Amino acid sequence: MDKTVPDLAAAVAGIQDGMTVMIGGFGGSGAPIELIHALIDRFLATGHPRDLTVVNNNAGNGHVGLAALIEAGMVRKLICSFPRSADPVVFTELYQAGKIELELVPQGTLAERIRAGGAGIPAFYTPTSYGTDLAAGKPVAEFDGRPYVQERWLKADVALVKAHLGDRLGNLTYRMAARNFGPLMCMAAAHTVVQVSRIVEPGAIDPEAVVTPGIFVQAVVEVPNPAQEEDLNRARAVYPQVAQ
Amino acid sequence: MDKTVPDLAAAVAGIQDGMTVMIGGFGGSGAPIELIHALIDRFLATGHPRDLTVVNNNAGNGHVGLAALIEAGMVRKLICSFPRSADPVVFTELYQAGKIELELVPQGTLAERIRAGGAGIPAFYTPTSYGTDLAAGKPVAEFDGRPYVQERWLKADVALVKAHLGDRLGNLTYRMAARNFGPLMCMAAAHTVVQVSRIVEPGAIDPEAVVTPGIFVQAVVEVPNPAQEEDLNRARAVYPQVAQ
Amino acid sequence: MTVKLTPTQMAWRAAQDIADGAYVNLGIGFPEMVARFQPPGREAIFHTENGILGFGEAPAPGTEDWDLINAGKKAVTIKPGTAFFHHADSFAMVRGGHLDVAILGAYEVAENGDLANWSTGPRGVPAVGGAMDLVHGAKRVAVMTDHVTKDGKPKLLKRCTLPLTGVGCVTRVYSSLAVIDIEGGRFVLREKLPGLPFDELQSLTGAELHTPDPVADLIVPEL
Amino acid sequence: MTVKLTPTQMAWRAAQDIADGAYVNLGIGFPEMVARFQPPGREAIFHTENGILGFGEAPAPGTEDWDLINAGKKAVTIKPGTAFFHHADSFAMVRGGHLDVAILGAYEVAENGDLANWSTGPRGVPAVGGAMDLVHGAKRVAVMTDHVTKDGKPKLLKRCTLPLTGVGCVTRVYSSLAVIDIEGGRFVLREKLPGLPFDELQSLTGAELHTPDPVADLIVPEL
Repeated sequence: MDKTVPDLAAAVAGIQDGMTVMIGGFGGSGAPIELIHALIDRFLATGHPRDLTVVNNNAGNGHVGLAALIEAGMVRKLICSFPRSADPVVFTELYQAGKIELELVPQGTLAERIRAGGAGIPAFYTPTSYGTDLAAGKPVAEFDGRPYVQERWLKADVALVKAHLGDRLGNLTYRMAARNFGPLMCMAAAHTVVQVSRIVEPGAIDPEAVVTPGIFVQAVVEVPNPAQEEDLNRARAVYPQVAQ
Repeated sequence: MDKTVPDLAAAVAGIQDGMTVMIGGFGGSGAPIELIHALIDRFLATGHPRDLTVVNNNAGNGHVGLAALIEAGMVRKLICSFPRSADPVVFTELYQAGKIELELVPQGTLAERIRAGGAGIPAFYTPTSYGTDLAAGKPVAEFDGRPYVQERWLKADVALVKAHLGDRLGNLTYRMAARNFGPLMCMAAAHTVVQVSRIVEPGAIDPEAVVTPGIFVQAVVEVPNPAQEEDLNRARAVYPQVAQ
Repeated sequence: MTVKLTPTQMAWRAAQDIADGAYVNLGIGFPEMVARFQPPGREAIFHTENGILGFGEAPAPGTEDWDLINAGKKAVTIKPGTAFFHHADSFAMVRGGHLDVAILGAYEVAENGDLANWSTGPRGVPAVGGAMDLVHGAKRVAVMTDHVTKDGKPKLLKRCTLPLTGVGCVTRVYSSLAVIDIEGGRFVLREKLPGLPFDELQSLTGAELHTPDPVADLIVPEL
Repeated sequence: MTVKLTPTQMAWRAAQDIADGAYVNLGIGFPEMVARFQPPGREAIFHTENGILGFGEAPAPGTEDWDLINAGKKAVTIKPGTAFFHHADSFAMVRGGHLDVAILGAYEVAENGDLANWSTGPRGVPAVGGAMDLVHGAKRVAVMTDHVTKDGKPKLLKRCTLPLTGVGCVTRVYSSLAVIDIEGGRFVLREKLPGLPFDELQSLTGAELHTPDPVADLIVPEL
């Protein structure tokens, strides 16, 4: 069994128009910049994929990564908890012009909905958002005298995730807080593509320290020295072109 | 902050009559034998605690650990998935005599109910047990045309868990498949007591490799070279007395 | 002629249907033997409910580590690429549809795919383990069972009489006499022991066996 | 006399109520400063939504690691005993009731404990983050806020006018003028700036301030 793929273009080749794509990361930490840029490259060359529904905690920052994906016009709808950032101009302008749809989800509910998607739980109850606009239209039930909101699972066709080490079986580790949504999205997508800083031999990752077991991963591509969104934005980078 | 306690007797001192006690382990792996025996010692000395509701995957094996707890007459009700083992005679006899209550729960549902208890999710839906006797009386709902059973969270007053390394903040690692229900039970109990093979300094456990973060743990006691239930049973051990 | 397959031979036959790279859960008891018969060149990855993916064979007697066991509480070993995880993650794999195949034992299987394998009724101590999770989680649920009970009564039935493990979940039965698919609420006979007359097989089966396609010989090695 | 507390001073005051060993989540922005003012001899453990427990102070400029940030996307450091985990585990801590204290910012707080802090209405881009999870998860939810808006209008009201973050969730407000508990659907004044007349404070507050107990002076250091 070998889940490694030779390059980024091959890694994102299967993503089609209209798909739901989970993209890992919290702000810049864990953002799979290289996978996203490979997807933009494909769109610029072929006009596809488009009309994507993207699931991410945020809405991108500056003009690289997720912000660049949105700026390229590939995203129809965003499901996220916090579409603000230091420089969210790309999303904000499209949103205010009515050109992109937003489903706002409380962060813990977002995480739990994704886990539920991966764990085969079609719905669960949470006190989060009870009595607020974000619970509008959702079933409410009482348990032990307290009201809860019913939330549905969230699944995706594809997940794009950044990890640290990976082996050909798909076992993964992450780096510090870059872990965030990665392990959950790996579980919830039909096809999970992971960029890792280094591909190692099976067994090189301590079985006790595997964070994502390989069963949740379909493709692994090596990207040594991956870019940090924060560094790119401090350098005022723009994708597909990098400013002087 | 220092969650270490000096000895096993102190570790189990707070457990009271009628409490719900989660006990980690799958069969013998991860069974906190020394904590259980300390609880039996307290019962033999004081007559308390009794009428316990115990949550464990199994029902004990032989005459040590959980089986000994049951044999001592301390357990009113058992919530488990698989009350069979190589030598389940203690539970079987009491059950068939109507002297102990059994709530049988599918193993995945048991794990998820415990996690739900720890994660603040009062109820969730699963296809598991749909159309079977174990779904009797439970609400059923359809999602996307498929029927699911509603299951409730499971919480406990106390959890008794066996881990491998622990620090004074309560951060834990486990040893191989002895992990099983431990991390979940730590989350779901109001007061989690953990026996570890070794107490280490904070920072000695790699932050990436912490399995249970300290927030889920209230007390840590060191038990070097803990007994394995399987070894005890092969030696035909009986607690509180050990046969020749 | 083989009168009936041994459990080892049933396990061999079931192993032939497991693809390279498949994620597989093998039920406690006879199904565990399936792991021994992976065809050359194929490497399935075995999952056990108690939190191991990619474990290896049994250790030599005397070298067991009792923290390293499978769902049947038997000692196993690790291999390069093994991963440990807790029970909720383990059943996320099961219930989230990530396993390709689960192979379970059975008391009864019905032509509608219902399975009974956890309770023999009100007497005795019931024990369900992970069976109810596996039957609604794995992409393919197969059963490995003697074709008849010890008393010679059919275990493949029109409807189960014992408490159900799952509804409409089984798609293939590896029995001691035949390989039978469950399709559209019917038993479809795919393979039977060579020399076993169809009528005899039908008489040992509690529901109609359909043969829309040619029936192959069920041939297994001496094991 | 201090005319009003600075955010730093409010953070100092809030920090005085955090017990040794408490697990604490600090909201993005001004509440983050609370971590700087732990009283001597106390050590709280700070949680951030994005998967760190027990993180340390900001690193020296230029030494940031952008994989090691807090929920406000600011660089932090690790300390002995830090743990990393994924977002579902992180919110299990929040929603499962494991945090002792959450301190959040506010647009509006009502005397019934309702909080509005995520949306200023239909214009603008709404962003909720983890606020709705924290208000129904932490054992104690406190708010740190200027007593009035930039226009001088009360932020402590009979009922919130902006979209709610949570219902009946706030139990204490650290404002720039006072410390106010929410008890039984009423604002109970506990401390106010020395020299600030009660009537003036009441006139800057959108609901009645109750004083069942003596009101203490709100005294903070120059910071």
